[in-house]
Amino acid sequence: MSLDKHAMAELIANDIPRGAYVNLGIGQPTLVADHLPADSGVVLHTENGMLNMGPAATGDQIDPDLMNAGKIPVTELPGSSYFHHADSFAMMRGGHLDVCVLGAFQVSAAGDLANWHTGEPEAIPAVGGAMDLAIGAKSVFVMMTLFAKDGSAKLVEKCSYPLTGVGCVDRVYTDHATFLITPDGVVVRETFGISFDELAARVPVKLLAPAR
Amino acid sequence: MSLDKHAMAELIANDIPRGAYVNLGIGQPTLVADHLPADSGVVLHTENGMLNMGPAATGDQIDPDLMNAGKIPVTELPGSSYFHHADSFAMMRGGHLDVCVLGAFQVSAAGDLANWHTGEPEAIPAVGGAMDLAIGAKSVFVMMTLFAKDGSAKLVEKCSYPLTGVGCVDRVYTDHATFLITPDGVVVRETFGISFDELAARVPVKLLAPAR
Amino acid sequence: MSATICDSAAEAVAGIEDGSTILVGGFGMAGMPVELVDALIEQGAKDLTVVSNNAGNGDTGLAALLAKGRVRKMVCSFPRQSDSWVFDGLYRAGKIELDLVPQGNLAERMRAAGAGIGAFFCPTGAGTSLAEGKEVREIDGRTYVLEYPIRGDVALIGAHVSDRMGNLVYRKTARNFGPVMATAAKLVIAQVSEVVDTGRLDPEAIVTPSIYVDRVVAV
Amino acid sequence: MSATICDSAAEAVAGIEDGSTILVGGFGMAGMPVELVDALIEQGAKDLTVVSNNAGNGDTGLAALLAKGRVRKMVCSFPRQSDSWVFDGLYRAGKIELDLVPQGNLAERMRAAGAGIGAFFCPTGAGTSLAEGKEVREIDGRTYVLEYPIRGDVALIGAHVSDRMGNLVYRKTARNFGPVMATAAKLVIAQVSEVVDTGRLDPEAIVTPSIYVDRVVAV
Repeated sequence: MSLDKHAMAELIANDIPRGAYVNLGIGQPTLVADHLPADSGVVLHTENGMLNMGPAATGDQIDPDLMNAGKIPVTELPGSSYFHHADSFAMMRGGHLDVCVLGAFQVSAAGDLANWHTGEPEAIPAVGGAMDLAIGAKSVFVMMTLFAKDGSAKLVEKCSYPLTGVGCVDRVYTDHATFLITPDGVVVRETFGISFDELAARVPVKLLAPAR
Repeated sequence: MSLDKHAMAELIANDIPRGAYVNLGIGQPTLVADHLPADSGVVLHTENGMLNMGPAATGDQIDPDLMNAGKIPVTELPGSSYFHHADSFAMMRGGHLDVCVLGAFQVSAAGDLANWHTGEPEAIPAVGGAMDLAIGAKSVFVMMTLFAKDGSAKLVEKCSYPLTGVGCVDRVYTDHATFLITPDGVVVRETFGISFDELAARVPVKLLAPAR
Repeated sequence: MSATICDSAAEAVAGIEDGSTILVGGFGMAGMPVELVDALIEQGAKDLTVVSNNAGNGDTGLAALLAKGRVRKMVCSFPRQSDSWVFDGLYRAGKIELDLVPQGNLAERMRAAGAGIGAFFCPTGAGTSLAEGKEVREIDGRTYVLEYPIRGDVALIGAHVSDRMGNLVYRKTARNFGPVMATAAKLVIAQVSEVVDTGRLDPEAIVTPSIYVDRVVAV
Repeated sequence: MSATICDSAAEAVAGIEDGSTILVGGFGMAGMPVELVDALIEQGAKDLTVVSNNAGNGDTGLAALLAKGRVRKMVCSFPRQSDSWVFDGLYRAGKIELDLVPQGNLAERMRAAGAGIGAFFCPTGAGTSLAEGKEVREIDGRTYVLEYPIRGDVALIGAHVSDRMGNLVYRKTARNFGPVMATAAKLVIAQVSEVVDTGRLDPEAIVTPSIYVDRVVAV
């Protein structure tokens, strides 16, 4: 059976090394936080200047000066720290984060990422920290549905949407399969409710079978 | 009568605008601090990471974690702040200091400064923050004796010692005269115990008489 | 010079000239200098370039400044938000120019302005449409884009507490762009919750030293 | 990963390899990680490149490391001091290489390494012998020199207090190079006066967040 977004988030959460420093992108990737084991020691970074961010704030916890990059009120955990935007993005750009989890419109076989702009002429472009996140972390994980609403695969030979970063994606977690972007090509790590052959038929990218 | 170093320091202290942010170089320039009026509001910067540095520490005040750029124990004043070296030199390089007072081996008519290296082959080179200070402050004042021990002028057409900075000096305070480095040339602001003509004869640089 | 403690936001924004480039702090509403922006609207300066992470929310603050037609150009990373209808309308009508800058480049380019760096090679955005036309260089096998400083004539920032000299501390994620913008503009104006006597702030915890701050107003 | 709290300086410096580039904090003795340097001497790594503002004082610490012949090259701004006789002797005997870097460039080049900047145009030293052979460019009428990052395999720094995660605060001017070096090395080792429980340090006053710190030892 294919995975729902919570199952995908759980899968990613279990793949994050204990004690890792992690940035979770806006949208579905924030769900990963809910599935981290209580003793994971994972430290969450938010690019608006904080390490060791806690869960979303509720009720009296809500503080207008304490929000995540999606502008959602959050909490702080013991050991948290605050820093300004140049320091925060230096931390990202300098390769200090272990893992970053991002949503995507498309990922190419070479690990190019498109997640900031649909390229439609009437769309108002907005990039935020997407390009900085894409090139910064030691490992960049993408979390997305494998197929767009029109049925086309979002894992492609070459992105048709404007790029966010070139060759930056390491892994792609989708509802139907997990893919590893390697120097040798795209390796299918595991499939969910779909056979490798069926997957290979529906995804317009040469797929390599999982290593045994 | 020519000025001694204390009189030179007093002259400079009186020329520093009220409330200015100032860095005083190692050596004679540190004397300027002793002559600032008590209500001057001048804030001293030390490049090893502090603003609003107080006078030298004595007795029980001495704290090995609190020193100036000359590694002399100092004190802190109310309103002082600490920052790391990259931030401290960003402050200098970014042009945020109003005045910097430096010693010199030579200053050229174009405002080139030589104060870090005698160029002797056996000398061990050491630059410290000299080059950063030379190019950073809004106004760079030099404090030096006008003549070297061999009688040669240290205000020269072209520096023979290795340069610290190009075209960076605004004023030169010496025991015999104060010079302004201007786009039109070197203007003698005032002389001490020497006539303009005598000065012009001893200094190998075209000197302009003070504006009346 | 030590900061001037102003009696009102109007006094704090006095003298801002038409055609200025204004850096406006804040990420969403956290750290947004709302009262200073309101005072700037009253003050009347126009033909402005505004540098800020977002392009205004709802109908107040920056959005209100835009709605008055005072802003010629927005330099920002994320203009499109659920409540950015004022900007959206102006943009679609061709009434405002947009210079879209990745968020980290926005911060680092202002930092460069404040730190006296002439330009820097940055990996962010290499190979994307936002780097088109920019100088590119490969260094140690990685592609970098040459980015230039972003300088402001004025910075309007929101901090938490100032002392009477203008030393500033911030609060939680409201720190965001304030400390960087304070280094990058000729005239830096901070609104704070409270002004305390000099010496009351911990010297180890001051984030923006007074050297960067020209005017302070408690709101 | 959160920092490892080590029981001894020897444990903290374990595994440092021959040929490493070591960033050593401190300005004079303030912030100098004396116990870590002593442990490095015991540990025995050789053929080192050391990046530090000075080149050792007296006969202890960095000077002792130099005296043991472990350092191939010094990268520093100010090697010549009244008590730098160890370095002086090695330099005059041609037994140590010297890369002299203006103090601000030393800091900014390490900051660039930590911030993922490929290179930057810097005005410091333009037109001087220390810029000879370097790329120069005029930007907006000012001359800049292209400077590259300085990266460390290891940083040894002295801080004041750490929490159990590795968040660091410093004390007065002993802060100096520590926070910058902590961003610029693969393995960051801090000596502190005290390790406190996580949550005890003020989140607003933490200077080096734990993400930069690998090992901590209280001395």
